[in-house]
Amino acid sequence: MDTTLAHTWLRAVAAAVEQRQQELTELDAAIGDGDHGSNLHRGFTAVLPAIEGLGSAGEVLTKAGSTLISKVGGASGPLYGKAFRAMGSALTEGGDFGSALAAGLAAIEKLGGAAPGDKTIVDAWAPALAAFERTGSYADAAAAAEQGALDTVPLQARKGRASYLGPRSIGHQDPGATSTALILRALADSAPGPV
Amino acid sequence: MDTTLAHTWLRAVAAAVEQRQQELTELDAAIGDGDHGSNLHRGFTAVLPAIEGLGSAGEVLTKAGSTLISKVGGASGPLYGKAFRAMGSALTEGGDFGSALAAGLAAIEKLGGAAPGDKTIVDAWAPALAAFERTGSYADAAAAAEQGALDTVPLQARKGRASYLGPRSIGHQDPGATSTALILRALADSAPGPV
Amino acid sequence: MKKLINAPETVLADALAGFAAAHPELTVDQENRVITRSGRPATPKVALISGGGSGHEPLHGGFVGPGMLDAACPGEVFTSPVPDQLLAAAQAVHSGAGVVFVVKNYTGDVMNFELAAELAADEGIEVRTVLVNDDVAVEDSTWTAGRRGTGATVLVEKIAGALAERGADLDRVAALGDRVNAASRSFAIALTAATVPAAGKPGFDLPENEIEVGVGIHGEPGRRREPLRPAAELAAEVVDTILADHHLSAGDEVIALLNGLGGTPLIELYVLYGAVADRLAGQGIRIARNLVGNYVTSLDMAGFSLTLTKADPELLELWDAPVATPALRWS
Amino acid sequence: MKKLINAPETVLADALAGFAAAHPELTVDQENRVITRSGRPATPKVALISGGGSGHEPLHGGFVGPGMLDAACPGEVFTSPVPDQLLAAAQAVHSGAGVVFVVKNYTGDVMNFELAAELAADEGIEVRTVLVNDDVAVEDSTWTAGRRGTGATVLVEKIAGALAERGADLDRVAALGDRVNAASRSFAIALTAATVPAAGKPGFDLPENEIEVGVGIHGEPGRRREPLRPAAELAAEVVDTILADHHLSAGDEVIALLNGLGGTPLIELYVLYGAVADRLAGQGIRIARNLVGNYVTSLDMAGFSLTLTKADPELLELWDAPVATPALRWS
Ligand SMILES: Nc1ncnc2c1ncn2[C@@H]1O[C@H](COP(=O)(O)OP(=O)(O)O)[C@@H](O)[C@H]1O
Ligand SMILES: Nc1ncnc2c1ncn2[C@@H]1O[C@H](COP(=O)(O)OP(=O)(O)O)[C@@H](O)[C@H]1O
Ligand SMILES: [Mg+2]
Ligand SMILES: [Mg+2]
Ligand SMILES: [Mg+2]
Ligand SMILES: [Mg+2]
Repeated sequence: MDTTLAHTWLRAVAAAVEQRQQELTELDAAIGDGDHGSNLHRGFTAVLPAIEGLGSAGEVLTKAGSTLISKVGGASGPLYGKAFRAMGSALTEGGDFGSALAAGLAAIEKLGGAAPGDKTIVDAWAPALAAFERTGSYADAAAAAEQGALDTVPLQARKGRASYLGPRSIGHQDPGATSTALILRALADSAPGPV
Repeated sequence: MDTTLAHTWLRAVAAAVEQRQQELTELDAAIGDGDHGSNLHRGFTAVLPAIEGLGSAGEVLTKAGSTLISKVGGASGPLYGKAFRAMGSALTEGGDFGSALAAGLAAIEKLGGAAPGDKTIVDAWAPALAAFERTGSYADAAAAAEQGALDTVPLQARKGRASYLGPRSIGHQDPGATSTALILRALADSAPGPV
Repeated sequence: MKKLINAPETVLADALAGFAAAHPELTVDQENRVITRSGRPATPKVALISGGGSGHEPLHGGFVGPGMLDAACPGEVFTSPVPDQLLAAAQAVHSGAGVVFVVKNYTGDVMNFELAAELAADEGIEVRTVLVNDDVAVEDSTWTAGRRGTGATVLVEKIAGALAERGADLDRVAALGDRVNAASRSFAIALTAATVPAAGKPGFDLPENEIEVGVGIHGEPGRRREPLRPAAELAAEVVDTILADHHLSAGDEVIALLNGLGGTPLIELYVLYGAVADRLAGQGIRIARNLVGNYVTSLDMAGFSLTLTKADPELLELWDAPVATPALRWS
Repeated sequence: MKKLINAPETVLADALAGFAAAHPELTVDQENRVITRSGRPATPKVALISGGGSGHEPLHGGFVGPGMLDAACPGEVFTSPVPDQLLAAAQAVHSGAGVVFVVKNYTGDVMNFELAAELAADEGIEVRTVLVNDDVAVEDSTWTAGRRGTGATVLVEKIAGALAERGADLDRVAALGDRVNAASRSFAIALTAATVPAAGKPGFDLPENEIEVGVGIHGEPGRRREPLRPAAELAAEVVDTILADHHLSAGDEVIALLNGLGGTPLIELYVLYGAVADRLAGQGIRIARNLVGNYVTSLDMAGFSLTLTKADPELLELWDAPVATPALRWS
């Protein structure tokens, strides 16, 4: 991932969040507290000026992560914040985007303690990572994340606010998994062509 | 008015209030505070046991008035309470029903200070008194009270809670005038025939 | 109608039982529906009694206690108490120095307190009445029922209560109550109507996005309806409406009560309060003391009222005096 | 959506400005969104800091002051505060004796406070965390996020705050906070859903005549829906649900907090409280202290929560200790 793509990606995420804010909020209202859309909107709106002029993809993602931690709050703020910081560090340390995605997942799992099947961000991020590791394609990662988000519908939540609902969380798509799919779709849309 | 009629009348009032409680409350909700029906229901429900066994029409009406004062509250409690007490005294002092009705109106006017046209109880009671004085018929009194209540619709309230509405009180029928008509209709229905 | 009640007919009795359980430091006469302080004063003191329809809690029962009321008489929901009740309260708390009735200006309240005052006089209890009529939404003319009593009641009860606590005589306590009332103006805006349990539905229908301006605390509809606007604009309008009627000038100090009507979240009251403070500051008027919260409610009505009382050193000193009631408490 | 706000994005900033205007005795850092007591303690004292999403007022800002919190950090509506904010609060109020974070158990709160604790440690500030998780509506298992923190927060903040005020050290204050939490259980029922300003509509749709049993304070739907029943039955069910999870026996004493969720009239809370007291008395359990009112709200949600904390002489003595905050005040 080069610097330009990092910048383009985050601008695309911000635009997509702006556009789909209401949808994310509605998913969260159904099994959470109805703020996931506005949380991410506040966060990514703050990210854009914060990363302006930064000269490497690693720096861009790290700064984006710190900004999310400072601005979002809630569960998604620290989780996405730590994940972007971990991705940034991985790139800065010379890793490729696959290792960055893996570092992001590790950060999410370490902080949140969720496993696949718990109906969280992990359920979109883990299949995206697996797909990317297989094919090296952003588009495949995005498609896998989208499928992962859809696959959260029948799950009963075991982490996060939706877990309070017990069996009543079944039948709803997880907002966090949905926003992960949105983030990776923004990446696929930003990439000039196959990696 | 004999003792039996006094008892029959108050039972008929209680039954009519029971039946039309919702209507009175709705009239009051429109230009007041939505409690006129429940106020009178509470009051006349308490009147029935209180007057049980009383042996003269004067005593019956006086006791009914005291009970209304003790149980109703709001504007209508003291007004109807004083009016029934005044009617009772007039009968006890040997007056006929016309003088009783007149004493009731005087009590209402003294306590509440309302004049005809202020959109209050007075606007049903005064025409009822006039009609009764003319014809001596309960039915005529009831009809005049009903017409008086209808005639409050175009009036702007100058007394009671409806006065706060200013011009917005126009177009609604006054709850108190309506309950006065109900009370006099109950009397006409209770009387065995022309007085 | 969704309410946490047992039945519309038992709301008052049930609430009084709960109030008695929650406030063992007070005495609740459930039969007569009278809430009093426990124990008579050691030396005779002017007794303050207030009352009014229920549904405005914490008014008035929440203001019974040292430094404020001696007794409160809750009527049925939105219905003034009855004379018997008020007489029972007077008999329970008078200690020879006379009684002040604090009466909100509504036809029903005025008449019932008037009858009670006659009954009390028959029993040899001297009564003065302080009539609260602070609501500038209502035209003040001799041809109408006059202005309603709303938020200023809290200030009258607190300040006159503090003076009574210090042993002032009946005339002085009543005169001070009148003075606080005269120094006070209020105005309210509602977003929704209250639902009286016995009525079972809201007192008026307000379309989504419309507000009732100049509403009464019993759900009496207001001066007019208009579209909802940002809080800061509503706050500014309420301040301006009050100032247009009030003789306040730059340099004056006020006590401000920003009151929730029952269904409004506290966070919204704070949003409003910021705008109220700004608007007053723009006129050079300083808020010397304030209360922000639910003090004179209207069941579940969403909305707010603002009361501004012109302050002076005497009123502020009495406002600051200790008070220990369920709803107001400081020392 | 009808709300007394200026815009969904400015609710928190506007409310904080109003809070600052209403409570000049406190210090409000509007940039960092931190409410603190004014002035540092003369001798080092353990600092209590809490925070959480806004929309639960008076929680937490209303509990800042002598005898309770040293600082509160309001997040966006229903969103936990961010670590920077919490760090700024710790830096503002720590005086060398360490800091206790009072954290309601929600994933977001836990993570943000955890990150803040790391940042504070980097600055040499010692932090202990008291996790509040009292809501028995949620299954308590290691496989889930665990029980939510709700009403017990008020008791933890009051009682641990009183101990900190007396100069107890960090370990003792944190241990007492844990003990109060362990002694507390809560359960809530909602009649309507809250409307988050940014969402613009209620969090869930509840048909007329249905209630949400075991609801969360962020509008998280509850255990189940069922038809509305009389208040006394609901109160009894809530008491029984808590007792089924709580080790209370006849002769025990409790502190009871009957809390309104924001849209419920106080008169209804009193109706409920009477029934709660009856049900507990039937089990031989005595309510030694109580609070009835809006303390941990959920915006405009109609409904209530009950918190029962098993009392003992130490907890009662600290509960009774003086407190002087906007929302709790006695001496
Ligand atoms: N422990 C966790 N691990 C991973 N993701 C989580 C965890 N807890 C919650 N999430 C994700 O966070 C999302 C909710 O984010 P958001 O609504 O912004 O925060 P909050 O729940 O604090 O309101 C959930 O949909 C879920 O995907
Ligand atoms: N001053 C008055 N004189 C005569 N009747 C009055 C007066 N004030 C109010 N009323 C009557 O009382 C009625 C309202 O009674 P009610 O609803 O029971 O009392 P409240 O207004 O206290 O709620 C009004 O419709 C009106 O007819
Ligand atoms: Mg959320
Ligand atoms: Mg009425
Ligand atoms: Mg009434
Ligand atoms: Mg949230």
